[in-house]
Amino acid sequence: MIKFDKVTKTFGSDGQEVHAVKDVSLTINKGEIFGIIGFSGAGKSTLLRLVNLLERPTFGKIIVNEKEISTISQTELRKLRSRIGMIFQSFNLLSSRNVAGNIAYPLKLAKVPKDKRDERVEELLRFVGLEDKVNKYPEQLSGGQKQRVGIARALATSPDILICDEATSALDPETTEEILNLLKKVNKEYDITILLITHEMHVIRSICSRVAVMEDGKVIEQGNVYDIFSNPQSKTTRNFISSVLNDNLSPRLLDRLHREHSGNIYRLIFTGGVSSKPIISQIAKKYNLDFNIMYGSIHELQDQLYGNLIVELIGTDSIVKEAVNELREIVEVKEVLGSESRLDHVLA
Amino acid sequence: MIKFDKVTKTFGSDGQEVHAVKDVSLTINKGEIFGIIGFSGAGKSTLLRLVNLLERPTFGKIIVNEKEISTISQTELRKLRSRIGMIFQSFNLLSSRNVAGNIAYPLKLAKVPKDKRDERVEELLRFVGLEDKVNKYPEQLSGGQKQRVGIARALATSPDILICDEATSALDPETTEEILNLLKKVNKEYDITILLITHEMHVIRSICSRVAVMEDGKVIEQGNVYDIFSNPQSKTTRNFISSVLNDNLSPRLLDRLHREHSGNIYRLIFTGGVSSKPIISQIAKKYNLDFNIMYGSIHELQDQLYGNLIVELIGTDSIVKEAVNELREIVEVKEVLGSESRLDHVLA
Amino acid sequence: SSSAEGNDEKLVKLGVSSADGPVWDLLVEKAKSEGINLEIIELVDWQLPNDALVNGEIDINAFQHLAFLSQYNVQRDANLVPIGSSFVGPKGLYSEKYNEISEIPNGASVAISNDPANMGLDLSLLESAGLIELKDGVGIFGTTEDVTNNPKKLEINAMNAQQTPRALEDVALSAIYNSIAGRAGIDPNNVLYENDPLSIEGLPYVNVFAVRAEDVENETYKKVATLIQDPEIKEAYKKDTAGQGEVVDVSVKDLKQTLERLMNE
Amino acid sequence: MKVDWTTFWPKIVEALGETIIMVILTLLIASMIGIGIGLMFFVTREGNILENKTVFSILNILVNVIRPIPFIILLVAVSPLTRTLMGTTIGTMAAVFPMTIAASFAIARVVESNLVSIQPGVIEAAQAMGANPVQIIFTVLIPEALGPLILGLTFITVALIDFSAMAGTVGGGGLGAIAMSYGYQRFDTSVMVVTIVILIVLAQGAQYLGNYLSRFFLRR
Amino acid sequence: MKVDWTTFWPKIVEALGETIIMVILTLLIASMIGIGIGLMFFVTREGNILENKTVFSILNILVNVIRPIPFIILLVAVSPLTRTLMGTTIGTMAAVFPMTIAASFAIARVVESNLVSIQPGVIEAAQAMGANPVQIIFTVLIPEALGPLILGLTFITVALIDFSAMAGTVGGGGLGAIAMSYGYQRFDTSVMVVTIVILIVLAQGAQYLGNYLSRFFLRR
Ligand SMILES: Nc1ncnc2c1ncn2[C@@H]1O[C@H](COP(=O)(O)OP(=O)(O)OP(=O)(O)O)[C@@H](O)[C@H]1O
Ligand SMILES: Nc1ncnc2c1ncn2[C@@H]1O[C@H](COP(=O)(O)OP(=O)(O)OP(=O)(O)O)[C@@H](O)[C@H]1O
Ligand SMILES: [Mg+2]
Ligand SMILES: [Mg+2]
Repeated sequence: MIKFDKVTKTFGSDGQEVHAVKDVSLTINKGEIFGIIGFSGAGKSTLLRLVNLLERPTFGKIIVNEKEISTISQTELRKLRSRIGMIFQSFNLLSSRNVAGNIAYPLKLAKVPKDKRDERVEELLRFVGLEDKVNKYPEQLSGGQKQRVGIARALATSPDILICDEATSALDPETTEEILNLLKKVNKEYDITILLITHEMHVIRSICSRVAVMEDGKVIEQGNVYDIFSNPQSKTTRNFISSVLNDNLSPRLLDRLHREHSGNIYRLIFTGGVSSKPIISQIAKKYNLDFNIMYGSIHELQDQLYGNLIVELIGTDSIVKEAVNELREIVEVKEVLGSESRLDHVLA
Repeated sequence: MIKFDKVTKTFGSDGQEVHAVKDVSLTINKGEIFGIIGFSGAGKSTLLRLVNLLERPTFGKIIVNEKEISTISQTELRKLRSRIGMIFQSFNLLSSRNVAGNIAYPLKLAKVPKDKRDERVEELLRFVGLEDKVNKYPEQLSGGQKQRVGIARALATSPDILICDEATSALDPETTEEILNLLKKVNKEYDITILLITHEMHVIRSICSRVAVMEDGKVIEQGNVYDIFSNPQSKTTRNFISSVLNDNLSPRLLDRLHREHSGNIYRLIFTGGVSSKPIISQIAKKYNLDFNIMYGSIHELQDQLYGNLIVELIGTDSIVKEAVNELREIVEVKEVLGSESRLDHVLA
Repeated sequence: SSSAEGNDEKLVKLGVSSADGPVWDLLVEKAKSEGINLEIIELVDWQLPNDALVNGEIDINAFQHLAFLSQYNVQRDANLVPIGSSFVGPKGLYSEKYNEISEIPNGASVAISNDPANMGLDLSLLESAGLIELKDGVGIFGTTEDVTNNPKKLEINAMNAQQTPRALEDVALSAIYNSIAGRAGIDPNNVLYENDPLSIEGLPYVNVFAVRAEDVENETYKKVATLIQDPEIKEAYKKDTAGQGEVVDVSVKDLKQTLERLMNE
Repeated sequence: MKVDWTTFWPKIVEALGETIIMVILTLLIASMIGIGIGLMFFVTREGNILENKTVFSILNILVNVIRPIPFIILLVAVSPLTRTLMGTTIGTMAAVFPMTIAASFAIARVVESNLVSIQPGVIEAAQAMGANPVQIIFTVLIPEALGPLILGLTFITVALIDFSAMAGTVGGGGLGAIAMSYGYQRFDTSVMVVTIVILIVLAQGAQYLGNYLSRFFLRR
Repeated sequence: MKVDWTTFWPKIVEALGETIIMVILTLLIASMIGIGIGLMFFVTREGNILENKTVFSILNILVNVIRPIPFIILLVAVSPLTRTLMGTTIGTMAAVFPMTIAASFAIARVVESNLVSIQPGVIEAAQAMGANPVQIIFTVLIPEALGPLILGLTFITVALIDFSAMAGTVGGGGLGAIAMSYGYQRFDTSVMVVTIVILIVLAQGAQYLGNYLSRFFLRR
């Protein structure tokens, strides 16, 4: 468990102060995968670095595994840190050790005997797909390979808590998926608490149970991933989500659609379960309308389906109106007007 | 224009050779935005670094702006390089210069007078949203802020060619979109050729006109983005595309759908234009069937709509069969069986 | 380790100034034929051999003249005594540019040694050559501060003793031991003025074998000190210094008296 | 026969001035030469911007031909050159020339070892922007290594304060020479203590300044 | 009378041995002490893993109290200690002690300036894994800075080859002392040339080894 209690972190001194984290209170439960999203510079990395005291909080308390970490002794802190795996945004590999040496490093610190160490390193190497790079030095690796070494290193000692700062940013989609599956697996099997930062909303979507949105040092929104995705409160959150939900038509395309299609254009927003009813065809038949599905998507989100579609309703205005009214009883419907350049125009 | 002619790059020497780029031939036309995708370690960065001779090719010719670069003089090479903006995967900012100093650096090299330089730096700072960080040094910046400095620096001298190695990997979706819009803008307005590497398929989708897929040092597929997306040839490409197309149901969900829905499940694949016909509702009415749209998405791709939907057809088997046959004349239809865990099962 | 006992088996450590090199090899040979195992310890620096002697790290040293020894004894409150004389040689004022002392122009620069004993000697040479006047009763350790009259406004540069021959080109006049001048390849005809090493004024500049006071009667050490008077060694030294230096035999009594006198100055 | 402090103080003050002049002059000239050679070492290294085995080897040998020579002998060996350049081989200024040679080559090595820790990525970035080698040297190598470079030069400065005593060999002045000839050679402990205390104060001052500047430029 | 080479060669060979012993012995002991102090400098620096203003300042002052003292005076000053430790103040072994002091403090500074260029990120990574300061020193600081550290130690080695001549003046022997006494003091150029050529060869050898090792560990 990780608990931030009114935590503030300020860099620099008078005149030049940067308030990287402002009065953040947040609880990450044991065994959950918690995501943090937010604009570049919002304070995500700083927040993460507070967890293992790489940065000391200016104010506030941070409790990790029942202990207030800023008051514990150096020895206790080191012990705690050895139970926290960390993946750095900038990898921070030891340039003087090769791939195997980097992955073995935390095991060495933990005084794991050589044979066990070698075994574990081999296992991790296989996992991150770097068996053929075992003797290479960091500067001979590609960006993604470095990141994978960083991931393997963080997992080496099977920590209780894993904190990941953009752990998959340098990876291709397929490798990302593999890594995410691994994270899910270690989370499930060993009940590891994972706190991760990402810019990739699909990462949040596929592995996080809860998410916090940071803006300008503050946590502006937090909660269950499904709730946040299906009902974002702040503009920032909406924008982030729209990036992955593909519910955001370009103004040019929208204008073209309006020009080319005489019918009325509506956005149908499906949430939990609703989408698995044949509403569109039923309404079409009932009102003898035609639906033209133009854009949008329906996703899987925490085992539920969720999404929105932009459809053209072809029929006389009055029939369309009646049909829309009936649709409104089942799903959320918004008329799509002129140029809808951003989701926030629709949802605001 | 950038042309690779049978280019090979091998690192290391006997016994320890790494063939990072193998016999690559590729032409990037003047004024186009060309994307490169591929697994981590596929050789993308190496290929990019060959363009401005940061790596010398082991074999083959590289022609940039009509000149075979490996034969030109040092002076010419420097002149050429000053016309090529580069965004590095690891940023490579000068730690001894602050944000303004880093952005001004290429302008200083180009001997732009101080007042013009300051003006341009201010303009770029505003653009990348770092006005308040002007006096900060790289180590005081967040990952995304560093990346933005790198972007601003690469754009500073308004180069003819821009090569970007994961230029938005550390950026949140909104900032990414802004940067992509800027790239599109500079590409249009100044006819700048852009060669970019990305792991984010939506980056390819939203700004590239052509794309090459690399695997194990070789270019295994290349072409128009629309063609590649709608008709990928290799497994790698298909996997990559599926990551962004959301056309890939998790086996668990699929099983659930099959369990909960008695009807027949089909995947409808829409390509160019087809999607803007009300086929679903027309077929529904004609055959008195019900369609239940369960999953999938329709995207915008190079001003065309493209995507696929997984639908349940509810009706008697014979009617469903007839309806599917009629649908097949308009769109591609595939039956979704048991566990469809990967797009490749469908398309293979 | 060292011993004060004069035992034939015993090793005798003799600290010397390395500048006199080859002569010592001969002495070792001679000592061997007398059954004395002599070890030569060459010291480039001039300050440490006396400390080493006081501390028993060496048994005898032979690198300094009485003037130097007296100064050490006084400053360090030590009691090192001479048991025999070794070399002596005249010191001269050399010039490459002038043939007469009188030709030395006003404001000319002069090179002298910077160690106390040699500086005193060099200044007294300048005084006897009539170039400067020193404070009355300055003794043999005069410094540039003691110059009371410098009619030619000579610029006096004090430097390492080994450096004065090398500076000859840059100065009007340089104080150099004739023996060293020979080694340095300086034409002996360039000497404009030289002292008489065996005069009363010269006696302080006779090099000596020195031992700790308690060893003054050690027969072995005494033997070593007399071996230098071997004709072969004398000849070799003459050759080494191009005839400018010689091995002298001054009685121990005279040496002691002179030391006494110097220490009281 | 010990020194008379009433008349000795002015001598010490004068010597302090000489030491400062010698050290600063040597440092200035030697820094220019030494940084130059050190940069040449670095850029001509294998895999570097002006990779050149021949130049690297020649410099490497040249520097190592001079460095192991005992200073007094170097002083004698270069005296014809000293005479040509400085007009004389005696006195404070004459000592500056061989000191400068020795210091230059030491600085060259210090600079070389500090430059190798620059991240190669930033050099590449400058190259990619079309910077020529001279621009890379002045806008990347020197500024990026400035923190450790200043510590390195501070190291040399303190060494020079020690070294300046050698000037006494050729009749030069300075505190070190006084410590040697009035203190050491005359067995006068008081002179030794006083002059050395002043030398130490000088060294501390140089070190504080160096630490401050290096911290300022290190940005860490 | 110039030296007789037929009898002089054995002397040179013996001196070469003495030089090598002096340099290697000094280097070994001084490296241990110097790297230790240099590491202490670094880790107690502001913002570093064992930040400690008091320790840093004390070390800083200590090192700078010793370094500016002219070597001969240092040699005299520590001679009582030398006598206690080595049993004598003359001879090769006695020279090693003051040389070690001087070299240790020089190495400490060189080490310090090489350590400051380590990327702070890797130190952080080790901290985040729960490494204690000793582990950080031996598994991060030393290996990460090894390339420049070796260059720094090579620099000191060559300086020691030069330095051993000075130590030789107290009866320590070695090639430098021969160059000084038979060459310099006796105006015998042939001796100077021969001994110095050997010193240069030694220095070149040390440098080649250092360059090779540093390149090996630099992985760049
Ligand atoms: N200096 C080098 N020495 C040896 N091998 C190298 C070197 N640089 C790169 N490689 C190897 O070449 C291959 C291609 O590397 P490259 O950096 O081009 O990959 P990439 O496609 O950019 O990967 P990523 O997406 O992870 O950044 C990798 O296997 C890498 O390990
Ligand atoms: N050492 C520092 N000194 C001063 N300011 C700093 C320092 N480290 C971070 N900051 C500032 O604190 C803010 C938060 O930085 P942080 O690294 O936490 O952002 P982030 O949310 O991780 O951003 P990104 O997504 O770009 O990595 C930024 O404005 C950054 O400039
Ligand atoms: Mg961050
Ligand atoms: Mg790459």
